[in-house]
Amino acid sequence: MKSSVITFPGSNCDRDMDVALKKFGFKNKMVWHDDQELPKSDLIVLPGGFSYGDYLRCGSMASKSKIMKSVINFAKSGGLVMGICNGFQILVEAGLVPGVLLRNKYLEFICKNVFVKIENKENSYFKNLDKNVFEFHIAHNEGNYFCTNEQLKEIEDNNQIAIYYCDHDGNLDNENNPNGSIRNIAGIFNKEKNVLGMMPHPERMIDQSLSGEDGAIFFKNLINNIK
Amino acid sequence: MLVNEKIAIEHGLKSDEYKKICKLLKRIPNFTELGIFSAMWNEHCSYKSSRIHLKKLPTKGKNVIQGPGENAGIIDVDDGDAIVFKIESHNHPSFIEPYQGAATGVGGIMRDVFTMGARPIANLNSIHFGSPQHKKTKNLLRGVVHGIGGYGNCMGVPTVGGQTSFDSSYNGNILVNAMTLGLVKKNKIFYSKAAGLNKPVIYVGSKTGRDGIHGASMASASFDDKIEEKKPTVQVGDPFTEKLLLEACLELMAGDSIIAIQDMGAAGLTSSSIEMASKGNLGIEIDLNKVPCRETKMTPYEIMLSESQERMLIVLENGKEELAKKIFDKWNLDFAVIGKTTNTKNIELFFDKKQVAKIPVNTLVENSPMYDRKWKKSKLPKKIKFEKSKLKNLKILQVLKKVLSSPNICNKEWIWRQYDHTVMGDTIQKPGGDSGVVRIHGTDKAVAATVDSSATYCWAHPLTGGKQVVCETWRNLISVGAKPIAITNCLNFGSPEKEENMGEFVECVQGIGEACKYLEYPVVSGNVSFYNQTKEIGIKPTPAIGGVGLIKNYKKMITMNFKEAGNQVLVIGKTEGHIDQSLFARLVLDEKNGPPPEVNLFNEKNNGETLLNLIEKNYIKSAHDVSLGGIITAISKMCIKGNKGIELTIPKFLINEIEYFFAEDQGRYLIEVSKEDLKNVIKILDKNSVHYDLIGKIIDNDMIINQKTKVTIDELKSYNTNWLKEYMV
Amino acid sequence: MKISAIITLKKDVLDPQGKVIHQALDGMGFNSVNEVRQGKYFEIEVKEDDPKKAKSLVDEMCKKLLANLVIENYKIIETQ
Amino acid sequence: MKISAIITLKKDVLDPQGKVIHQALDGMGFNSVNEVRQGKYFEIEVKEDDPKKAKSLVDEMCKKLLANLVIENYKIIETQ
Ligand SMILES: Nc1ncnc2c1ncn2[C@@H]1O[C@H](COP(=O)(O)OP(=O)(O)O)[C@@H](O)[C@H]1O
Ligand SMILES: [Mg+2]
Repeated sequence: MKSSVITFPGSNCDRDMDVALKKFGFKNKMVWHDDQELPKSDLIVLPGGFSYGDYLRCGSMASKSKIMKSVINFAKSGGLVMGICNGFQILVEAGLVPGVLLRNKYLEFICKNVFVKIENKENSYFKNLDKNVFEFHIAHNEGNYFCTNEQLKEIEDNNQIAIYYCDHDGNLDNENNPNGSIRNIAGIFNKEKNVLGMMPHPERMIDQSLSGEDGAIFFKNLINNIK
Repeated sequence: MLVNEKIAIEHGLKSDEYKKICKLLKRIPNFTELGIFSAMWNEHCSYKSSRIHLKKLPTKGKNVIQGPGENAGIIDVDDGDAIVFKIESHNHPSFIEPYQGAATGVGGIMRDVFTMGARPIANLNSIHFGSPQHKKTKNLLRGVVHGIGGYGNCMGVPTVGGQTSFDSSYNGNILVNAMTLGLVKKNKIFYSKAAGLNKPVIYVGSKTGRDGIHGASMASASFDDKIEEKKPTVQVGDPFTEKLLLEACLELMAGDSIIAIQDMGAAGLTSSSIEMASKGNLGIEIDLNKVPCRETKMTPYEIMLSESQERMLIVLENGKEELAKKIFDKWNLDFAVIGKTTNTKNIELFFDKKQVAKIPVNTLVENSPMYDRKWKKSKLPKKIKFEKSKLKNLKILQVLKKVLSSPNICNKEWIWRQYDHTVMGDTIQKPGGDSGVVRIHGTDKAVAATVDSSATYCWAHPLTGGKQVVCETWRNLISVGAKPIAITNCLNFGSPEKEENMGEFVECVQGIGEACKYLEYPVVSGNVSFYNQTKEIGIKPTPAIGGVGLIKNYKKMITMNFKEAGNQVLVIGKTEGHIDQSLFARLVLDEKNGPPPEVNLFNEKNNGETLLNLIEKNYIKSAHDVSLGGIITAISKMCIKGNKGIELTIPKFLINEIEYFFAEDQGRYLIEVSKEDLKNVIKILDKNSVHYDLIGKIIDNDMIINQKTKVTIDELKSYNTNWLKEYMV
Repeated sequence: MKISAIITLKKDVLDPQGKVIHQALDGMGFNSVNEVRQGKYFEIEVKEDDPKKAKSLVDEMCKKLLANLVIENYKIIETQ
Repeated sequence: MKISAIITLKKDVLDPQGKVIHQALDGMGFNSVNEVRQGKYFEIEVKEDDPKKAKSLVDEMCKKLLANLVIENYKIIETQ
């Protein structure tokens, strides 16, 4: 399985993602933001970091870079595109998934483990996962998901909410919403479910010495789904 | 502008120093030259008050690749890998503008590390604030933490540890010390020594603006009522550009184009160019019109003294300019050939086709002033006679509650949760433990790092305090299973022109030196920050020590959380009941006098090495050093982190409970051992003549003291975690 | 000439920064504040002397990059 | 009434954000830009109907909290 990770100026989880993808069997290529063409890929990943310093709005300037035209075409033709953290912000700014990501509610960067719930498994990312609650890691300053009421209705009607912040048992409550996101949203799909944006970093949880191993479960499942 | 003595003095030079400049040049310097001298000869760059004392520190050892004198120190961690590290202060700017001051401090230290070819892999910080009640403290704390996070997070370098303290002596002068570790291959290290004639001198990174002109002089001036006037000298950090600069430099370093490279830190283009020339015993010629400038009409003086961030100076091999330019273009950074190396041993500056400065390099470096300042020796304070009956009447739980929720002991998660501590995917021990630990990517090895200081001990008796801090870092490394290798130090003191402050400095340095020598734990880099004072009030002497150690097999790393009910808990090292200068004495008895706990280097070394041996043999389930707050504070933290309780039975000692639990005797650790291993562990401890007390057994939910006093771990946890959170709301 | 653009969050969009600043002001004793909203301000110097053209240029910049029209409004002002 | 405050970086202070936005605009084909400076904008609604008093209140807020006079300047505008 072939994957590509895009490096934007200021990306800083690009290597981590490369390590994770390779560890679970992807043949990964790094792609420079200024390139025009994507290598042949089964999965495109927009990694975390601070593209363009997160200046202006997170992801705004990266969403205008050259390679994004190809990424948008790839997504429109049904290809799998996953944005993690800053990658999610870029997807939002590029209009590939709905909504926006605002500053965290308490205006603080948050780096910690959280629980998330995955309900919608009719997609290439989560199909065949045999549990619903995962422990994932977040590290962001702008993960406060927001959209208008009409958008929210549309998102819910189309089953586009990919991941929710929750407690240990999968209950959604305010206390376990780290950043103030609407409906505890931690990740979202496009209508067709081939584009996924999420704040948590599964690539930071790929062996038992790190913050946990639930990221490993995600990647193993992902490559099996794509095969 | 014509130069005279008055102008020189306004530049922070002393009358004698000005005369010396005129004598060395055999003429009066022009304004630009005076600016250069003032920058190079100020305390921050010249170390004129500290040099003769720093020379006494042990800097050699079998793992030392590079000691002090370069941008950062380097140690060998086997297999061709080396760790580059250093700590640096950014105290004055952080007091004036906490966010930008702290951010640029972090940026500066990272540049020191990657300028040597190393990719930064971990950041730490040691931050000291005034009393929590002081009106400025909260905003300074928030600003500094946001600034450290803002820069480090954007760079994608995990912040894995640090230290935070509060003391009213920092009310008017906070301390912000930032430390970075980088990883480099031993055969790919870059130095700042220029070599060869007519080699192109290259400027890369951000453009030069009017930022921080005279920032280095500011770092060497104490605050007075006119702080406001100094305000515009604060620099704004641009972590995004630094990230690009890091990647671009590493890309260029992968080839063989670079002869020498030096970041532009304090005193910017001045000190970087002069240092490269001085080390290479060469001259340098610079055309200042070629320097990329952000503002119009910048003068030679301004260009030379600007402290704009995110810039580097490189001496390239001839013919590599195009290749290098391509890389910096790709990363959208400025690139300019601004000069060349010469054989004149002068620094020669040109502007609008005219020579605007010509100074022999040696006058700026070797001939810079060096002072053996007067200093006052400290006496060891007399021991306080504590009233035993008064101690006996104290309720242990009340005391424990007070200690655990005190600003200097409480949990600092509010701080480090705002630092990305997991990026790069190799952090195996997060902040909150004894040391931060990161794996060396792709290997079985890991490096541990900690930063500590104990200003109260140093204030009470600098010599003992100096030794103690070194030992504390040593213990923090050993507690995670790392073999201590070397330290870096950031020496934060008041005015060297005051005998008391200078005495504190001299004796702290002596203490640090003695401990390092005995422990074979050399100093490889460091930084001195004097003039930490407002008006006449200096801070407590605060040497911050950054210790670095190696774990050969990261799977053997130890954490401090208690692991399993039924396991036994031992204290290693002897508890004499020393409560003078303890947190307990200050907080509960309001007693600020007395000597700090004695440091016995033999015990320190023996206890530490024995513990490493036990860890090597897989006998240790968890470990934690005993420091501020004594045994029971340390145990509480192990309980809280492990979510386990403990049944404590204090050994039948002559000293009472309070003294036993809250004393701050040195050289001690708490360890968790399984029942089965206990016998073997004791055998090894005995064989090595290590004193130990068996003090408890791990249970499920409560802490029970001598079968009578009981408290739940949840309660302990709330004491410990609430203070900072509530304070920062 | 210099053109300024002011970008504000739409009315129904949560403004965490404004809210926290409001709280901070309250805490400092400014208790006559009803609401604080934070926005962005840009000063753009363009090589264009015709105010109308200059403004329309900045208008385009706002649409294409500076503002996110899903959540933000913008306003353009001539500065010099 | 509503008062606005515009906070800008002092002239010689580096504006990393403005710099990068300028580059991004360039990359998008807006090549007639000389300079971009980013600032902050606050809209503050105060319980005060006298414009002079309202402004002086916001002025105080700027001095004490909103602006950092070390590196920033501010300007106050009546909005409504
Ligand atoms: N400013 C900081 N930055 C990062 N980590 C910090 C900071 N302050 C405290 N910590 C973390 O909290 C831990 C506990 O601090 P402290 O109570 O001083 O511990 P100890 O006495 O065990 O050394 C530190 O080891 C560190 O990991
Ligand atoms: Mg410790």
